[in-house]
Amino acid sequence: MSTELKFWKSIEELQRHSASPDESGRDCFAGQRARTGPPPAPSRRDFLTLAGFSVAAAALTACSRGRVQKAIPFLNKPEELTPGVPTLYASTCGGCSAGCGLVVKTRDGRPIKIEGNDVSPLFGGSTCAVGQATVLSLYDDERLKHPLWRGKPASWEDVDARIEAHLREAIAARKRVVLLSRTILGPTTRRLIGEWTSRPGFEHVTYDPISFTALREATAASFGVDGLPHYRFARARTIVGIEADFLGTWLSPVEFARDYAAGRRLESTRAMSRHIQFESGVSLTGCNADTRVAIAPSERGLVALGLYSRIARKLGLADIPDVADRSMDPHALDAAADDLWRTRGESLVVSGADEVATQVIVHATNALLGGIGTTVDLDRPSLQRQGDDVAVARLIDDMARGHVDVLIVYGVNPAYDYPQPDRFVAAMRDVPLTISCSDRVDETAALAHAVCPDHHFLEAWGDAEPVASFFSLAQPTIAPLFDTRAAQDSLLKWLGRTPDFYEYLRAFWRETLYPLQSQYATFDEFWDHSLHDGVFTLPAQAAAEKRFGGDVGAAAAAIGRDQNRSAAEHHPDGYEVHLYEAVGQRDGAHANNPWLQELPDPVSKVTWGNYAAVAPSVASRLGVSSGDVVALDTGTGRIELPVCVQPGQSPRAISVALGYGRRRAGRVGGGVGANAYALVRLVAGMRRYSRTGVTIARTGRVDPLAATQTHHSMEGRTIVEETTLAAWLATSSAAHPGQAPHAEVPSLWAERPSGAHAWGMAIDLNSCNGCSACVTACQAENNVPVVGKDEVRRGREMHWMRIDRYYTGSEDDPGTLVQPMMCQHCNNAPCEPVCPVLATVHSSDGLNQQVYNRCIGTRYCENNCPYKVRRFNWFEYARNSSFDFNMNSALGAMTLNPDVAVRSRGVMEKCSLCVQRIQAGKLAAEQDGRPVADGDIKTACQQVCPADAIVFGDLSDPESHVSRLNRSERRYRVLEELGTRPNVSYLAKVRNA
Amino acid sequence: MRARVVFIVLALVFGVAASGAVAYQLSRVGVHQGYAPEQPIAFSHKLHAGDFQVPCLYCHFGARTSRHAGIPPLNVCMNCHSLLTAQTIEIEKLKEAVQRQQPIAWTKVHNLPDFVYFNHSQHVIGGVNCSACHGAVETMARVRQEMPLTMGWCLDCHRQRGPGLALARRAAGSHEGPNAPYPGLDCGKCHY
Amino acid sequence: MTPLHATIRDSARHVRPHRWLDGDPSLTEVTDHVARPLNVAPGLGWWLCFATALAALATGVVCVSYEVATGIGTWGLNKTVGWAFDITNFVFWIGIGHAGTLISAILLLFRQRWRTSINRSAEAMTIFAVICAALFPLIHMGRPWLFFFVAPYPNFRGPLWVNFRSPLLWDVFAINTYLTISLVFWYVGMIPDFATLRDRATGIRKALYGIVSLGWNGSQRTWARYETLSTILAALATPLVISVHSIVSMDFAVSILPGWHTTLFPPYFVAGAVYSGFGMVLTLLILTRSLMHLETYITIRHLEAMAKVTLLTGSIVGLSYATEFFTAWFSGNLYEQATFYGRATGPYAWCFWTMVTCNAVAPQVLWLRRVRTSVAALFVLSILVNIGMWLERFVIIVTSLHHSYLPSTWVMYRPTIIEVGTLIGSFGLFFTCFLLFLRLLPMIAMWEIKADASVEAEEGDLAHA
Amino acid sequence: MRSEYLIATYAGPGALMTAVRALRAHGFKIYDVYAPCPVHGIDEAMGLRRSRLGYVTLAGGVLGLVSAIAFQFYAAVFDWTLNVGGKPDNSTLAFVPITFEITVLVGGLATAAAFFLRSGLFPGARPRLAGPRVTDDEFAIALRWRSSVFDAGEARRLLHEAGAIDVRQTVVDL
Repeated sequence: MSTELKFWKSIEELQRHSASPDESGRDCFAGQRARTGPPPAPSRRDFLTLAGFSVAAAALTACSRGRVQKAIPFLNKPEELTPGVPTLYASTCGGCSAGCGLVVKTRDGRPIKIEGNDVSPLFGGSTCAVGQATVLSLYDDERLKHPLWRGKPASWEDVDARIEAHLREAIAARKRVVLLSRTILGPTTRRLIGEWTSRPGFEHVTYDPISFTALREATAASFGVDGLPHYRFARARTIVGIEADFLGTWLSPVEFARDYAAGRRLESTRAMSRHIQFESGVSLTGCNADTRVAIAPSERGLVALGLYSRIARKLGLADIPDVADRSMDPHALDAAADDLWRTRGESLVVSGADEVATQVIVHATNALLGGIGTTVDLDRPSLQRQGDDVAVARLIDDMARGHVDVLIVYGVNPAYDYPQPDRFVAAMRDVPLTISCSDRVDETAALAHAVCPDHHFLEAWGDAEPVASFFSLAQPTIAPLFDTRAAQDSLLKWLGRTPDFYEYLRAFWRETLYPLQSQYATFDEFWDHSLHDGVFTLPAQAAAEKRFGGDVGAAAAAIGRDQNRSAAEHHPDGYEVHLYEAVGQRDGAHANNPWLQELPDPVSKVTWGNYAAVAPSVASRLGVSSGDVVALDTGTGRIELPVCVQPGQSPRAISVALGYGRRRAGRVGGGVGANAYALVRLVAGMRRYSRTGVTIARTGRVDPLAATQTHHSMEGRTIVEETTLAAWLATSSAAHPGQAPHAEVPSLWAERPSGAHAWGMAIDLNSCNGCSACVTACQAENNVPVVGKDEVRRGREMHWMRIDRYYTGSEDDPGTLVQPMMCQHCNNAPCEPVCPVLATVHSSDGLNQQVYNRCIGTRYCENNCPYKVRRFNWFEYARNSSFDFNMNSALGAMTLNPDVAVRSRGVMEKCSLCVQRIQAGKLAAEQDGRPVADGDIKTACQQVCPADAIVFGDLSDPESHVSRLNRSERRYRVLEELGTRPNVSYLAKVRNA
Repeated sequence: MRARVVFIVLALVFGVAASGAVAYQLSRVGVHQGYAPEQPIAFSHKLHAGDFQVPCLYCHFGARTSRHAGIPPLNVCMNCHSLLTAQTIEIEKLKEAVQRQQPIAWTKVHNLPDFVYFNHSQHVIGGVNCSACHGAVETMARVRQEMPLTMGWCLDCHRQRGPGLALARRAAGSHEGPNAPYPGLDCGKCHY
Repeated sequence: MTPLHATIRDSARHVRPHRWLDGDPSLTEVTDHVARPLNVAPGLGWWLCFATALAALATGVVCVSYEVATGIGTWGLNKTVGWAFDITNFVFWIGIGHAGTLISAILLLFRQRWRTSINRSAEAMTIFAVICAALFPLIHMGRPWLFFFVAPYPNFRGPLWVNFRSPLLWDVFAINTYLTISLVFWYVGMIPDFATLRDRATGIRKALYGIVSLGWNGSQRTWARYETLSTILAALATPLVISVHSIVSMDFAVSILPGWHTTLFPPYFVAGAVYSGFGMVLTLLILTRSLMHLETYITIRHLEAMAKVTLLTGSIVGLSYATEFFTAWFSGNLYEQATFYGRATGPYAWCFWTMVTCNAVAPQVLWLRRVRTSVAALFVLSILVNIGMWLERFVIIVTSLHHSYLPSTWVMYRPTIIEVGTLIGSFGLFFTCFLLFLRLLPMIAMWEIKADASVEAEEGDLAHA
Repeated sequence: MRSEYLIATYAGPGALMTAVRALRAHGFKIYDVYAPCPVHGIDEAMGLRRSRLGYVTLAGGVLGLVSAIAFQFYAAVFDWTLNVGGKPDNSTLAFVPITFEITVLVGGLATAAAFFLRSGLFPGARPRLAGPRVTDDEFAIALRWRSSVFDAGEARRLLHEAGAIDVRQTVVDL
């Protein structure tokens, strides 16, 4: 609890250099805050309560006035905020530019957990791992606690004065003032920026670290639509992905994962969509495909073209461009084309290619297949990526030429992630005034004259329109922790307006959106409801049908040229490199988030760093194995990385994850991995995430990968059961050919009487895609410590929930199976009888309980657990300076869930099926005197799952969802032949043959 | 010879007695029964809860809905004291604190270990009187910990009240199953 | 005990050449020889050994302190391998202990006279080994300061008792019983010798020996009871020693882990224990007899007798290995087969094959009398036995754990310097205790030598009559 | 106890044995015999009763057995039943090892304790020696003078015939 005391001191300090009195809001908070002193003998929980107590009170009183305006609690609106009772607020995720709707669980005034917003029509009640982890970024020590001027702490007045002075001169001298921002999802912010750019000389350039420019331009060229197509995977019966990791990272993974799973769920229906993936690296999406074809990045165009021409032939079109696809395997293309054709009208082709031509062809193919308007929605396009590479390139040139007077960098970090960082840095030096709104001194902010730290999105007002006419609101869930200011407020201030973005937001909604709806009579009503729900959707307007107007011939020709060039470049010991977003790190903005650093890659299971994924054949040819450090040389850029031998990897391509190698992310993420942006190629200003002619050389060094799984074969054991759709349809119990659904192994002793409930869980392996959001959700909910790279190497990661991944078949073209694995809560648990002190026993409602304060740490239970799901506290993670992650930082400790004990050194821990949620659910039911209804209680992993693969419930209720799943003929339990009688069961994976 | 035997026997008896005493003392480690710290303001529960019969839940409103009964914020005190004319040094302290916006650092009397999850509302709903755990607070000028608050003590209640409560709840149309161990002896009810 | 018909002899000073003694010491010479180490200053050899042992002990103390202060994480264990060096050392030392009890109890019941010269030191070895062993379950706990949770003492937690189904709890009782009974047995055995020393000592030593000899005066009535007591204790210790290692083996046999879960373990472990124990006794006595110049009492014939036991138990152990593999193959159990295949071919195969060589193959040379009677050969062999038996426990524990049911959890285990230091420390503790024992206590049971001497004398007479 | 004794010392068990037999044959009552080691067969010769320590062991063992079973049964079945891996509350087989250990422990300790009490052996007890070297290499016979008035000459003769090194009549505390 010393941590909390320390934390409290630090907050006091924070208050000291907190804002000036005129900012009534924060002042009110400061005042309220100061009211709470640490209790004399604080136990962690009680302390947090008292801490939150007045913070909560503050939030309450602040509702009437001040910074935190009327924040409408979600679902259950308490007439008073009671300490110890969580409050839920709807908001919008700022983790990436997908803009998922959120519900933020605050406890005693602190956001401690993020959930999806299940009234959101796009994203539902789920998030991705990154979204889960953003709550921890709020409490990041490395965040700036005040503005900086030329690297030195300064007051807002001071900084504003200097900036405004400079801006006045700039305006007077008609100089150029450029705002370089990330994709702006918020319509209100967009309008604000519109105002901004209406000033003479003021410009706005949008920059995405991971560029979608090619897709945008292709969409514009093909359909004249400004935006990205809104892909509707739920409507597709055949999906062909070309290097698009739409389940893991591409564009809007949560939404796509939901829709994808919906199209493949075998609960009510007995049909599922077919998915063929052409890709070079092994992506999460590729793992889930029915057919996965390994291609070289340079062949993406050929694949698109091959599909197009085949479909066109089937349609009997004339002048079909054909490019001799040499290396391509025609059969795979034929099969894919046949499938697409069979389900035309309900087929979808998506491509992550970064060449306009390829995307044009893909659009054309979708058009031929009649997907426009059904699987490809262009009437309400996606606004999730608006970056414009060419503009950025031009801007940098202008900066270098000294044509830019003021550069305001908002939400991006080009000094880190621009392909030629040195050029950008040099150019930035030539700008008289550079301002960064970064929340920390990152690579770019370090060069800026002024740093005006932005709020964390959980502290700020905002809105978003990820897909046209799907709006969502973001509201503060906590008073700003530091002396930061919303970037919008900064912009308003520098525009000479009153820096009150909240009013601006309301105004925009009053003027723009309120008139478009008819449901609510008054604006306040409309506002309150929108804020309460977090989302607001405009009804679809009838729009003219979009027709494909692109030039296929030209595109085909372009692809042909690309082909010839890469063919020319191609030489025997040259490889192609394929750069991709990692599920955990994405573009690298969250590098300082320990949860994400320790999140195992869904495919390779590697944590803490990126690597060069090479095919087994290549590895043996080069004589390298996982962990050997190699140097990748493109002629222009060179990086050194450890090798990861990746079954299924294209033998011609080496895949490297972007988003690592941050230099100035902070103490957690600094220097983890290598920066692969150096290998990104610029072609006429457009960024290309792959290139040919890369040489690979051993360095002789060894840097062992920190992988949480080192053995990849099931060794012929039936651990993950898999079947084909045909077989499953043929025999009702196809998961176990020739035998009836698993019979219960007889037990030596009598059944014990169960209590009122029998909690259990069912996991549908056919829905689960392995995205690992549950791993982070569990970590956030249950105060699971982060242990760091070395400890992971030693096999000591603490995740209560892990996702096992097995390869089947050949190394070169393996099948991949994933299996969420956590405590199976066996009714005849092997761990229980061996504990000498009764520290782990069975509860009357079927839970395998672990009593931390009784445990003396013999680890016998760990040895005797056949699933190896128990985790031992090797060190005092929460109080050991060598584990300097969230738990050890005074601030990071604020994410701790007060309802879950922080485990001390030397005790065993494991999944508790979120017993704290079970207790809360039972209590809630009692409070309103009703039985616990099915679905009342959701475990953290279940709540976050975009695929709804995890179902928790009461097995003693035959009608509960989990009971129904347990009656499925696909149902089995892992290692049930041991007679452990797990309460967690699995539903076999089904694939289209 | 005989003297020796007597001596040895006495020594044994003493040894046993001494070690017994030590064992008992050890067993009381962490048990603060009778703890009655002085408070910054000599607030008398005897006066408020006893003589004036202010219901517990008026000030400790959290107990109904939350884990934590909570210590009333100053404005709750002032609800009455802003109207009352009575003046004492203690009340002065209170009002002064209100003026100076100063927190009053009350000393916590009933402390449970960190690893125990105790939820007030659960017990209030379950029909457990405050006095069952806090003793006759309305008679205490200064609150003292009446009960041992040991795990065994909790369990005694859980064991005894179990069946009775179960019946009461069922009569009141409870939905817990017939063989529900109520209020329950599962470790996982308090330790997680 | 059939009464021996003895004929009159004017003196026992000319006892016939003994079967189990080299030379013909008189009763008082026996006392002299045994008491000498306690009176004269130790030689250089002893000091060297003692210094080494102390250094090792210090290493152990440092390592254990660091581990207890920092966490089990200072060891090489991980999410899959929860036990390795710690429990290996535990089982190893417990095993060592068994030879002592076997010699002092079982051989007593079998009236094996050759035990008399060695049983005292063997019992001492037992006690020190058990102490070393008992250390490890303690320090392997994540929270050793809460070790008392394993004791079913009345408490204010409900009361909350302990789990009588856990083999670890059985261990607690078995080891404590074993240690207690062994101590009693050992001490009772020494009382007459303390008396002897008391009566020839002076000053403070006399006072000390006076206290520990409890006023022993050699009364025949006491002697009679005394012999009954030793017989009873021996009769109790015999099943005890078997139960102890059977229970230790149940730590594994009761689990569900392939490679652990087998009914063969109790006999297999007991045989292994005796085997390793005799290995250690050989090592110690070969050193001691030269270090303390006790060739008279610890003769080559003793060594040979022990060598025979070693050969027997070693062969049983070898048979057990074979049986394990046969069972694995015969069971048709996928997991079982994988485990044993992995043992012989996996990453720890080198441990396995070293173990087989040391434990099953090496002792076979003892069929040759020339080897059995060669001190040097026996010494080398005894060392091999110790190494092999340590590896056996390591192989059983680690290879079974590191590749268990779910391949996704398979990881390697690598010991840290701390674990190695702890192992060295346990040897340091053991040898420190033993070297002190050599100097402070009569390391040979004088009264038993004397009794045998006189009995043999009379038997000799019978033979003549 | 302190009294006057006739003490003869011998160099070996054989002579001692002869003396004891001779004395008993002539109806002398032997107070006690002292030796550095047990002399086999002499207890019969002296007509000592067989030790009854065995009964103590039995009693102790039974006590240990019963209490161990009773306690485990009470704790696991009556006092607080917990669902441990679905095993029955009364997992009798699992209680066996501890029961056995306790049986042996109590049995052994009881026996040892009985032995010490019966033999009057305890720390600080004063050794009552019949001679300086009876714990080294001398064997001694003691006849208590006062207990039975007997023919000293006859006794001395028998003792000497048996080969006594020395026969002396002294007042000592034995």
